[in-house]
Amino acid sequence: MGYSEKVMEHFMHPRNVGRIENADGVGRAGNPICGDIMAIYIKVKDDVITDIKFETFGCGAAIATSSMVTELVKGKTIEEALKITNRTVANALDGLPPIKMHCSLLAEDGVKAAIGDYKKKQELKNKVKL
Amino acid sequence: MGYSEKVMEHFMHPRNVGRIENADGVGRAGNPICGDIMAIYIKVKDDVITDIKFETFGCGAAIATSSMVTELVKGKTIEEALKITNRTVANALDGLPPIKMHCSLLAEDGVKAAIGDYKKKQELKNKVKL
Amino acid sequence: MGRFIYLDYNATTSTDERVVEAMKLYFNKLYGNPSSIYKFAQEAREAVEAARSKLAKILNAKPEEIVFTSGGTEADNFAIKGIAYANKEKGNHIITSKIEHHAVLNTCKWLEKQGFQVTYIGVNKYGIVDLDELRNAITDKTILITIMHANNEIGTIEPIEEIGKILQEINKQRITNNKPRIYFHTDAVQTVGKIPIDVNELGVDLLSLSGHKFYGPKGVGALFIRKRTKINSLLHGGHHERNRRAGTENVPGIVGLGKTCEIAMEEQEKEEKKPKALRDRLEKAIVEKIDDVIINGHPEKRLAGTLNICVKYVEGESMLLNLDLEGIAASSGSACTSGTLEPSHVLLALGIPPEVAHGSLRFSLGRNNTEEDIDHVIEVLPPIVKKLRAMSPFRKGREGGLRWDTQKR
Amino acid sequence: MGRFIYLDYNATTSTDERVVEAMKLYFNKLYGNPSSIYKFAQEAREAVEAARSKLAKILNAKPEEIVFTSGGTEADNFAIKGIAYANKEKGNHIITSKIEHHAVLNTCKWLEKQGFQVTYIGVNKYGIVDLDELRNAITDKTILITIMHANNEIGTIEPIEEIGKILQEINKQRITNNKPRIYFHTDAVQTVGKIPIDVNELGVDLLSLSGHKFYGPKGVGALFIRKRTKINSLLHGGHHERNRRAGTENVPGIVGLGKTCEIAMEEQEKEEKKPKALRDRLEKAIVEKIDDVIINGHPEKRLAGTLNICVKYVEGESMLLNLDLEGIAASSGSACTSGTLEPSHVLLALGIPPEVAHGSLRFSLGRNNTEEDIDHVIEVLPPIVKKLRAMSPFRKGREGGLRWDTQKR
Ligand SMILES: Cc1ncc(COP(=O)(O)O)c(C=O)c1O
Ligand SMILES: Cc1ncc(COP(=O)(O)O)c(C=O)c1O
Repeated sequence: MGYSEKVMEHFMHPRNVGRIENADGVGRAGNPICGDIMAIYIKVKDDVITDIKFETFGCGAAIATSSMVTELVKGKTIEEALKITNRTVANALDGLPPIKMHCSLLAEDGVKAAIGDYKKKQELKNKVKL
Repeated sequence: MGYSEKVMEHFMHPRNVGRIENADGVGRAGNPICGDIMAIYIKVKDDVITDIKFETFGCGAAIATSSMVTELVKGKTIEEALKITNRTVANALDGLPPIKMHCSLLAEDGVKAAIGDYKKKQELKNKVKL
Repeated sequence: MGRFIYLDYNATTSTDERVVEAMKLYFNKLYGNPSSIYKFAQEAREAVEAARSKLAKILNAKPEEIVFTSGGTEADNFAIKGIAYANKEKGNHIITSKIEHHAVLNTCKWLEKQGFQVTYIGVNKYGIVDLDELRNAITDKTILITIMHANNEIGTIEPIEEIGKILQEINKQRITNNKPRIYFHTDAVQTVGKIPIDVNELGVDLLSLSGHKFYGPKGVGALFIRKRTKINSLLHGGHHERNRRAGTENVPGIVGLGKTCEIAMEEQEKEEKKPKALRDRLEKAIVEKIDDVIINGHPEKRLAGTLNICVKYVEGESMLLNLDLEGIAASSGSACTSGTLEPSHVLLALGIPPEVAHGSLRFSLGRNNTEEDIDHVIEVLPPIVKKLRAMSPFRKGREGGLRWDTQKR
Repeated sequence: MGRFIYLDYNATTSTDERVVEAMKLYFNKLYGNPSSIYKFAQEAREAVEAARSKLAKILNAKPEEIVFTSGGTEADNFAIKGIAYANKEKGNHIITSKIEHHAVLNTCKWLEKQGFQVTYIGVNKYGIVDLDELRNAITDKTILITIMHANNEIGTIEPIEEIGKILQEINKQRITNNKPRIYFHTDAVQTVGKIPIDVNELGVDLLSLSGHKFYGPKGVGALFIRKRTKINSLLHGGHHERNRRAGTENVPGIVGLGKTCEIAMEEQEKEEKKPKALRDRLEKAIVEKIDDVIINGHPEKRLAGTLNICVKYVEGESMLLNLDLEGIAASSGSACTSGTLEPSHVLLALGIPPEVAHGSLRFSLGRNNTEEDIDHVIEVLPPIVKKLRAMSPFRKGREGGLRWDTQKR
C-alpha cells in the first residue's frame, strides 16, 4: 500500500481506542458504503478536550488517522482542535498515499462532529438553565 | 517460407530455363503488379511438345512451378499437356504453402497460353494454305 | 522476510521453472521474427505453432482457432469488441453478468458509450447466474452473451455448458428464422489449468485465458475463436495470427504459455486436489474459530483453491495489513484495495450489504501451500479479527442500531 | 547451420543478455502482482516504477506519461483509436502518411469504417512526407496527426520536429479560436534506442515504442502520453497503469524494457556508429558490383543500419531464398514475403513501379555485424542476381518492351 512507517506504527498500535461512556460529545463520520466509519468521543473541561477516544471501521489509513487525530486533539482547546485539518493529520503521519487522502478527511470530520455535538449539548444545557 | 525440398531443388536448379528463338508457341501469364510473370516457349512436332523453355520473374514458388511444369509437359501431346492443372504441378512438387498456391496457377496458365498461341498460329498457317 | 505464505494464487502465480527454462532459448538464441522467411526465423515460427497446438489440446480446440494475446484482459476486450463491431449491422445488444471481471464489465461499459446496449444479469446468493433472467434478456438484437467460467473473487463455477445448450437451441431457431446467431464467450482465465475444459462441451464460440494464472508467464494469454466466427481485430496491423491479431509475436511468452498448458494437462488433477484439501481445512477452522463469518461462493461448484469470507464488523484492508505483517499474502474485495470507493461488485451482487462486503478476505491456494501455512493462518487470523473488532464501532446485534450518515462524502 | 549473418535487425533483435538477466528475478522469485497490497507485491510494483522512470529518461518525458503496452502495434492502436474515440465529439478527421507501418495504416482503415475520415499524405522520392500537403490537409475537424519517426523499410527519418512546430502554431490559433487542438502522434518504433529522442523537442503528444527493435524483449512496448492528453483506453478492465491500460502487468517484460532503455542510453552512440560504417560499405559495393540497382530512402536522413535497394528485373523473395541458402537473413518488400499480392506500399509511395518494387531487398544492420559479414554479402549477392536475371523475362532496356496481360488474376 505504500504506507509510511508512522502510519503503520499507529495502525498497529493505535492510541485512544474505545468509547467514553458518558461523553460530552460524540461525533460520527464516514459512510459504510465507502468502507470507512469513525466514532469520536470527547470529554471537555473548561473548553479543553481532556479525553478523547475513537472507534473506527476502516482501512489502515482510516485507523492510523483516527489514532493520530486523537493524539493531536487531546489536551487542546476546542478552538485549537477546530483548526486541525486533514492535512495536519496526514502530515503528522509523514503523509498518506494519494488514494488514501480521503481517510484523513474522516478524522477531521469526526473531531468536528464531536465538537459540534458537544456545543449543541452545551446550548441545550444553557437553555435549560435559563 | 516452408517450401518442400522438391520446391527448393527446382528453385535452385530450374530445368529448361531460357528462350526458344523461333518457337511454335509463346505464352505469357502473370502480372507485374502481383510480382509473378512467366513466359513459356514451346516447339511442337506432330502434336507432341518436343521442347519447352521458360523465363520467370517471381518468387521461389513461381520459379519452381515454372521448372516443374516444363518437365511435366515436355514430350507430352498437346491434349495431354492441356490436362495438366495447377494441382498436378503442386503435387509433383510435394505441395506448396497455401499462400503460394496461386503461383501454380501461373504455370498452368503459361502452358495453356503457349498452346493457345501455337494453335492460333497453326490456324493462320492453315488459312494461308487454303 | 522471514516466513512467507502466499495465498493469492488467483491474483497471479509464479512462473513454473520448466516454463522459464522452455522460454530461454527464444530470447537470444532463436530470436528470429516468426514472420520472416529465412530458415532461422522458421524455428521461431515452428515454436509458436507447437505452442498453439498445445493450447488447442488443453481446450479440445483446433490450432487455427487459437489466437495469442497479451493476457486475459486483451482476450476479453478482443472477444467482446471484436464480436460487437463485426456484427453491429445485425444487432447491438450484449448480455453479460453482474459478477464479471472488470476486463469484461468495463469493456461493456465502454461499448455502451459507443451505442451498444448491455444487459447485466444477476446472480443468486452463491453467485450462480440466473438462467431465466438470461433467457428473458435475449432480444432480436442480441449478438453476444459473455459469462465467465469461474469467478475470480468467490470461485463460483458458472453453468456454461447449460447456457451453451440453451443458446444452441435458440440459435437453431434463429437461423431458420433468418435472424442473426448469438455468439457465446466465456472468460475462463480462472479455470484453464484448474479444471478440465472442452470448448465443444461448453458450447462456447470464444474463450479467454491468461498464462500467469496457472504458472505461466505474465503478459501472454490467448483467445479461442471458433471457426467461422465473425470477429474484428482489436489490434490492427501486420498479418500475424492469420490476420486476427497484429504485432510481432511474443515468442518466448508464447512458447512459455504452450509449456504451461502442457504441464497443466499432465498435472491438473494433482493441482486441484491439494489446494482443495487445504482450502477445506482452512474454511472449517475459520468457521469454528471466528464468529460472524460468512463463506461466499457456491458450497460445491467452486474452484478448489478459493476461499472467500466476510468477517463482520471489520474492514478488509486492515485485516490484510495485519496478515501481511505475519507474512501472509491474501486479498480482499474491500474498496480500499481496489482504488475505488465501492466494495466488490461481486459481493454486492450476492446481496451482501456494503459494510459486510468491505470486510471480505480472499484466500486463494495453490501448489506451494502446505498444512503448516494453513495452520499459521488459523493461528494468527482470530486474534487479528479480535483486535480489529475491539476497535470497531460496529457490534454484533447492533449492526443497524448505530445510525450513520449515509450521504456520500 | 554453418555461417549465419543476421541482417534483419529492423524486423527484430535478440534480447540483450543483460536484459534477460534483469528479467529473471521476476518470473518466479518476485512474481507478485503489482496491484496487490502486501509487501511481497511491492517489490514487483517498485520494479515496474523503476522501469517506467528509465523509459521516461530516454524520451525526456515524465514517468507518469509512460504507459506500458504489449508492443509497438498495441501502442499505435492505443494512440490512434484512443485519441479518435476520446475526441470524436470535437472532430473525426485524422491525418497520416502513405508510408506508415501497417499498425498505423490498418488502424486508420478500421476507423474509416467506423465513420472517421483519414487523409493519407504522400512523400517525395526519398520518403519524406510532404509538409505542404500535410498543412493543406488540416481541417476544422482534424483531431490527430500521426507520422512515423523513421520508416522501417527504407529508414528515412521524418521531419517530426518541424511538424511539431507547425502544429504548435496551429494549435495556438485554434485554442484562441475555441477550436479543438490537434494531437500529434509519432510511431518511433524504429528510432528509440537508435537515435536520441526528446519528446519535447519533437513536439509530440504521443510516441510509440517497442522493446524487441532495440535489443529488448518481444511482447512489450510503451506509449508516451503527454499530460492532459484526452485519450480512451484500448484495453478496458482493472485500474492498472493509472486507469489507462488494463491487464496484470507483464513485470519481467517491463523490467526488461526498462533495462533495454538504460543500456540504449549508455551505448546508443556506439550502436549507431558501427552499423553505419558497415552499411555504407555494403551500399557502395552493391552499387559498384550490380547494374540497375536503386538505393531507396534518404541519402542522409536515414537510420544508420538500414539499406534498402531495388534490384531491377528480379523478384525479392527469390533473392532472399538464395541469400538464406548462403546463411544471410534479410528481408524484402516483395508481395510474396508479406502474404499479400501487392509490393511494399512504402516503395510504391516513393514512385517506384510495382515490378521494380517487387525486386527490393532490405538489409538492416546491428550490433553483431562484422566486416566479414558484409564482405560475404558482397561476394554472394552479385552471382545470385546474375543467375536470377538470366531466368527473368525482363531485360535492361526492354522493361516496357514486353507487354504483359495486366488483368488481375
Ligand atoms: C476472471 C478474470 N478475467 C480476466 C482477468 C484479466 O487477466 P490479465 O490480468 O491477465 O489481463 C483476470 C485476472 O486478472 C481474471 O481473474
Ligand atoms: C515502424 C513500426 N511500427 C510498428 C511496428 C510494430 O511493432 P510490434 O511488432 O512490436 O508490435 C513495427 C515493427 O513491426 C515497426 O517497424
